Amino acid sequence: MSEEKQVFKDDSQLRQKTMIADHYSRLAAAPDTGEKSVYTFVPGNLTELIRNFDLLPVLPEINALQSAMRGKSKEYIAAAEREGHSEDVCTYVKCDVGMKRAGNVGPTGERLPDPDLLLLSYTGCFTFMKWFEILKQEYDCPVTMLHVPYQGEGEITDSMRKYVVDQIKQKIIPALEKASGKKFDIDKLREQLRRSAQAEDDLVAVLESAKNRPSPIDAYFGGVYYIGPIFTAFRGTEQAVDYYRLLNQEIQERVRLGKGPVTPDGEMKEERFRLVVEGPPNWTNFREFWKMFSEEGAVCVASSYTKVGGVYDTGFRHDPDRPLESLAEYCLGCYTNLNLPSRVDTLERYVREYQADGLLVNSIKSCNSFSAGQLMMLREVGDRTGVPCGFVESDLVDPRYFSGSNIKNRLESYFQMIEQKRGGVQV
Amino acid sequence: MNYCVGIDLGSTTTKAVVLGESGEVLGRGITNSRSNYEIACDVSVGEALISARFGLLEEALAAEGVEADRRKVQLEELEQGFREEQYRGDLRELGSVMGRLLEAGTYSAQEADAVTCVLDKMEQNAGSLYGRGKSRKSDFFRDLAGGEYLELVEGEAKTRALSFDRLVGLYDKAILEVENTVAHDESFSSRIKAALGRIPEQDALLAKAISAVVAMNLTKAGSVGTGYGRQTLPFAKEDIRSEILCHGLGAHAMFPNTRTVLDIGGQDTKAIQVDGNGIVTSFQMNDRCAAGCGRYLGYIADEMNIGLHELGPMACKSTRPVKINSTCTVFAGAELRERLSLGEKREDILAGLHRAIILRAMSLLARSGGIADEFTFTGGVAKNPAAVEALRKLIQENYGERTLNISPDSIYTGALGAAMFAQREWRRRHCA
Amino acid sequence: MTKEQHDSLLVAGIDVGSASVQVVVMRDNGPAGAEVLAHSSERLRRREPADVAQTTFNSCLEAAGLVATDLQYIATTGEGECVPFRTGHFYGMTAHARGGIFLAPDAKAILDVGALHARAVMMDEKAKVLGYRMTSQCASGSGQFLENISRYLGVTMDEVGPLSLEADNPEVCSAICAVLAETDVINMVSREISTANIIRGIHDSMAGRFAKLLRSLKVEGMALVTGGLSADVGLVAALEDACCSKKGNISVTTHELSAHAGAIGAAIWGAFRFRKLAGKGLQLGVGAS
Amino acid sequence: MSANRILELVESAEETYRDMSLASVKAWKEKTGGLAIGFMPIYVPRELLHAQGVLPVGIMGGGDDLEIIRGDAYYQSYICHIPRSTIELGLGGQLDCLDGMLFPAICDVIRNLSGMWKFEFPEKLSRYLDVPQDFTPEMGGEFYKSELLALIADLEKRGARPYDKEALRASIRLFNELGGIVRDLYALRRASPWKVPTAELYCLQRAATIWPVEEAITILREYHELVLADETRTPMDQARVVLAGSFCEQPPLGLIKTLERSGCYIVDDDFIQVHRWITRSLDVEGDPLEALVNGFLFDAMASPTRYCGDKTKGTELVTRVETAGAEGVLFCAPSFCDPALLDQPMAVASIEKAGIPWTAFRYSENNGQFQVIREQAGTFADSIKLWSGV
Ligand SMILES: Nc1ncnc2c1ncn2[C@@H]1O[C@H](COP(=O)(O)OP(=O)(O)O)[C@@H](O)[C@H]1O
Ligand SMILES: Nc1ncnc2c1ncn2[C@@H]1O[C@H](COP(=O)(O)OP(=O)(O)O)[C@@H](O)[C@H]1O
Ligand code: SF4
Ligand code: SF4
Ligand code: SF4
Repeated sequence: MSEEKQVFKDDSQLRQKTMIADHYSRLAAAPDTGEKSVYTFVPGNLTELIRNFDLLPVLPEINALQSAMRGKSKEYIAAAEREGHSEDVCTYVKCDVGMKRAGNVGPTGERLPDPDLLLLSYTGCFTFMKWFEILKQEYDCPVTMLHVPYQGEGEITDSMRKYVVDQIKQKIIPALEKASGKKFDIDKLREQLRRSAQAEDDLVAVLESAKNRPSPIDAYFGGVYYIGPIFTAFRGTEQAVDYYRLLNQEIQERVRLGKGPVTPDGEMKEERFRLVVEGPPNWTNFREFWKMFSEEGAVCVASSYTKVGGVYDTGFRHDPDRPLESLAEYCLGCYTNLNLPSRVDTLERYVREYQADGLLVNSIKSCNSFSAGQLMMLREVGDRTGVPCGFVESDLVDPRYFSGSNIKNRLESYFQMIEQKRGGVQV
Repeated sequence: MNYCVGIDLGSTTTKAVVLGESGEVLGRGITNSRSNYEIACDVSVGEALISARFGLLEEALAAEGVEADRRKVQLEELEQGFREEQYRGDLRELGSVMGRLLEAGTYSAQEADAVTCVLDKMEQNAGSLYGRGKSRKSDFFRDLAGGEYLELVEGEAKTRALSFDRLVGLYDKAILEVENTVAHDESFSSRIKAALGRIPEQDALLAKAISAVVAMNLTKAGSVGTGYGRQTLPFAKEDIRSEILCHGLGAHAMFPNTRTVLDIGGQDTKAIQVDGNGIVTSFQMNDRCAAGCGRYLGYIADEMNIGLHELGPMACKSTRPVKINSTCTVFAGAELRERLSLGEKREDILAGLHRAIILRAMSLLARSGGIADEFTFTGGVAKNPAAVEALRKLIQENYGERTLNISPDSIYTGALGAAMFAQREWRRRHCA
Repeated sequence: MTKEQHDSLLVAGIDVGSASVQVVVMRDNGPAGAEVLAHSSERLRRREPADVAQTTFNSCLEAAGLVATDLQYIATTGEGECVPFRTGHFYGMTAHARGGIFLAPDAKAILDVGALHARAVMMDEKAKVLGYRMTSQCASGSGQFLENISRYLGVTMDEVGPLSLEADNPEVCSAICAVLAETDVINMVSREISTANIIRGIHDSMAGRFAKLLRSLKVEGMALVTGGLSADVGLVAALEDACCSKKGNISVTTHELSAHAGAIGAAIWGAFRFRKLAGKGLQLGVGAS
Repeated sequence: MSANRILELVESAEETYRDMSLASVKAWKEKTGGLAIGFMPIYVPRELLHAQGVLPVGIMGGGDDLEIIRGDAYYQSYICHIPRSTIELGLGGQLDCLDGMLFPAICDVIRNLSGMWKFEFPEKLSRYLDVPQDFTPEMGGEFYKSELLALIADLEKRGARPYDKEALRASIRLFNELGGIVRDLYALRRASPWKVPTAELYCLQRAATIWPVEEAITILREYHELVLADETRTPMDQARVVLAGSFCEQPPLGLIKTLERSGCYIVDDDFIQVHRWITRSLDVEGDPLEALVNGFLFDAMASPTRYCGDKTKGTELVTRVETAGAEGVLFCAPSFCDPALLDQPMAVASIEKAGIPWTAFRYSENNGQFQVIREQAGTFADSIKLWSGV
């Protein structure tokens, strides 16, 4: 997220960029400083626990998306496909494999350290398991797996929670202790979780600011910047607490001034369409994609993608009093671990609470976890709320599957459709 | 008189609809799309205006008290004559372009001679193409002349032992240029007068009506363009409407109770749901793969060396459609050959191909929200009876009884919608 | 037939493709090598493959000055199962690999580009197939596609190659689908891109795909282009560029008989089988008509 | 005589599984009044269902007969075929005779299908059956047991017979027997592939996911005895291959036949894994629920859908190739199947290291054209045949 051209001039944005850049520098220096790294995933991850042992998290998904933003993914994917990886599968994995081949150079141009531990948090996506099986063949390092069961019946049962907590206690913590050579410190964890909860409060306030008219934020395109620190390496840190406090202050100020969101081309002038967006964004043409919205005055007021790491807006907070249990619930509760009925309920609630004009699905070729079922979700939300629903297709990091003219054509039709339905301006 | 025009720049054909001041359809025009979009648009509008004038002519004749039967005969003859004039004009242009290419290129005297022979024959045959009750393989000069040229030149190539491919290549080069230079700007009046000279059924009344119509001033008051598949449409941004909306509105105008619209064009298929005001509520279209669109049928027709409009009727004769899976447009020919070599009957294969196309459309329809009553089928493929039959059957099987609307002018649906948008805009400005 | 007569066999290979039929008549001297006595080819042009195979076969025999009963083995490949007078059939890639080695003994791989498919086959020096990749069910980047586009541009297949070499600024053709690519091409024409640059652009995008096939096989060394499009010098040039531009050391070459590689390979395998079976005391009938 | 009987058995098997209206299931329900529950490929504890008087019915997609009309309204083009044909069957009413569906943890597509089922068929039982990827008894085992208990409770709520230890023991015995016969058939095919053509074995196995277990045992046993005795089945000069990747969406029968015709003997495969998922007979002495759990944890087949833990991917495949005396591997996976296709490069690495030749292609269950595959498999077989031992 740091490579994107400077679009936000706000302090919070600068702060965020520095935080992330510093983290990558620290990773690059790790072989010299002796700091150790743990590779793990975004959804429902155990950042606090990892940092409890002073280990540095590395998130291959983030590397992949950064590679895409820097225009490297095409070549990485090609390299992986040359090795026999199929065209049909998740491009994050291929991008990561290709990046490894190209020397494992991270987004800041510095080399990423090899993992000292692969912490496979198998949450909300089956591909994660395959991904780390592949990485395990690449690196000669220990791997430990946290299997997080799916909320198939739409709830977290005691046995699920127990299964996760037991694994954390009996497998994950010992593996982390072994990798770091440090003992687990529960009091430190409680402190971390307290800070997590604090940052989470501010983040929720930021996301919910979109209920204002005009919305001061874009909760999808802008949103991906907001969730960066909390879903990656910073949850539970003092830095995160500061960042989210600052961010929230800025946003509340925008609300007070009645300002719209900042877009790649400056402040958005008129808010013409309020959308809820389901599905991850495309990273290879992120700005081009965003522009297709901002130019038409479309603001994303809520999105499911900004809940991939974890869902906070239904009240979940990390809890210092139930440290391991709340970690387990965090893992179990991330958006892609919800069953389809719960996802539909969530989107419906967003459409209503954020007074959206429509639901737009960006269906991602790579990601079965998100995409399988989206067509049905779209119809269901449409039926329940009566708002027009739109559908576009692209991919996360494979530029071959981003057809700008096609998407633009669909989006324009969609916007005109909303407008027509309003009995509005043009017709 | 003022008119508004809607233009639908499609991947295979460009269509125009001209509306009069009170919103009535004055005329429709169609041409094949080509690389010069502006010319394609001009030609289609030109054609629409020609058909508008023919319409006005009929009105004028009616006003003069000419009875319906006679009017019909007169108009048909006149129109056939008019088309023949057009054709001959295009043929002359083709001849001169080919002559130039022959001189400039590396062609032998033998080759030049063969081409001249062929062109002469085409000139001679022109008369037999047109006349009362005659119908042609296509309405487009490219196809019409191309078909004939190919046939004639094959014979020439054989008797003179020349390369057939080279002679075909020459035509392909020439037609590209012909299409992209002549913007049918020769006036309506000279052609209609020549046509008048040609027909037996002329009389003073007709001549008078023609003069009146020729003198009539048609002024463009507004225009809206639509079209898909091209990054750059030759219209100002504010004069462009999404194809989806145009099709929705156009279908609504033709059949006000329409709730679902299916459009199958050359490269894309669209399933659209509209409300009682013709406003689109949801839509789906194919993406990145043109399998199962109209172009597919084009390849098949080419492969079988028959006209597009003959394809459907042939498929309709089938009693036992073959099951076809791949609808990749480019593989169409191969699939056909393979099936034929397996001993399957031509009409059964064709029926299977049509069903396969419609199956894909059914998927899109399902995706867009199903098929509501009433249902309208538009786009070029709606002209194909086998496609319609397959659609009817599949709807019956999967959705039960539905009213299926198909207009003979279905190919103009998008252009009609666009024209209506133009009209609304003009009214808005006009009244303000 | 006596033992020494097996040293020199007369064999034919018939490659029935989706666009054309290739026939060769060869003399195979076993370990001492083989030579092509005559070759012919004929485009199908909507005719019955079996009929075209028969007439092409006849004219090839005639050119070789032989009659069908002179032959010891008639081998088919491709869709050759439709040929009723064959002695035996070999799968396309097996045949192309053998034909490739015959035409270019140093070749490490062949790239067979036909009307509908392209396939890369990697083999060892004995023509043993080590691996292969094919383009998918989708026709983008096939010979047929190139043919359609050139037709639209008014260029004959013979002119395509030389024209492509004249390109100075190839236009990238992006669409994945062959049909949608046609629209792309029309767009290019409307932007007044020269025909040469358009064609070279298509050649480049096809070559990119094919090079990918070769690279994914990890081919190193020479690859021989076979099949109908081997006659297209533009495509071959584009392939050379595509194979050189990225790291990997693949060189591309072609041979005047490249289009006949399948037929040649089949014929040689036919001789091989004949000897092998004769060694077991089996005699095959050549059922030529 | 016996050849005819073999043909009869195979034909009735093919008919059973191709019958999308599930007539045999309807007949069973009428006769017994019991519940019938569908399950998606790979694995479910059928013993448990059987013990509660429920008929487990394998639903392995719509095959190549089904035209997809509404299914595409649920799945984008880049998702494999089996979920769309399954939902097509559901919406078309063909699965109405089922009282519910079980969706084992195969992949995200099947997982999400379980949620779609809840929307489309709210009146039916629909359950995502999570299986542990942690294989310790105290964690994964406990969790799996709780999943099984939840399933038991769900079935009871739907009117199934209450859970009973003895009944489960009896069911385990039956399924042990079925599993044994299938393993015997696989062994026979490894030894003499001409005796057990894969296309036949496939039909029988597939139907055996629909037939009541007692019937399946009888038919498979009869088939086994007949082919053993059939002297007319003699060997041909074909290449011996192991087929991998077809564990979920099933290839069309025509594809299997094409492979055999193009010169390959399939001597091992991963079709219809439910019969062989647990690789040995389950314990019938102790707590039967425990036996199910332990079987799953310790004696299950390796599969792309199962975490390989500390083992190296592909070693198991190498072992299978060696056990089967195979000369090569055909990776034959459904298009867009993430588990199979992501696994493949790792498996390839292992078998290449072991010097085993391989080739790969993709299919979808409704493929109708096999030329390309025939060509590939034929070339592969050619190259093994022409060069083996050289
Ligand atoms: N007379 C006809 N009979 C049958 N099919 C036709 C006829 N005219 C056009 N078509 C079909 O319609 C297609 C073109 O449809 P159209 O709606 O004009 O497409 P587009 O808008 O993409 O140009 C052709 O590819 C052809 O298959
Ligand atoms: N002289 C030529 N230059 C370039 N391409 C050619 C030439 N002759 C034939 N081709 C191309 O070769 C293709 C036929 O290749 P072929 O190998 O015969 O195909 P198949 O094996 O599928 O029949 C055709 O698509 C045609 O475009
Ligand atoms: S499938 Fe989706 S969630 Fe899983 S790794 Fe790929 S992009 Fe991420
Ligand atoms: S399958 Fe055919 S129609 Fe579809 S993308 Fe490929 S070439 Fe185009
Ligand atoms: S075929 Fe593969 S991707 Fe599809 S449902 Fe089965 S396991 Fe999942």
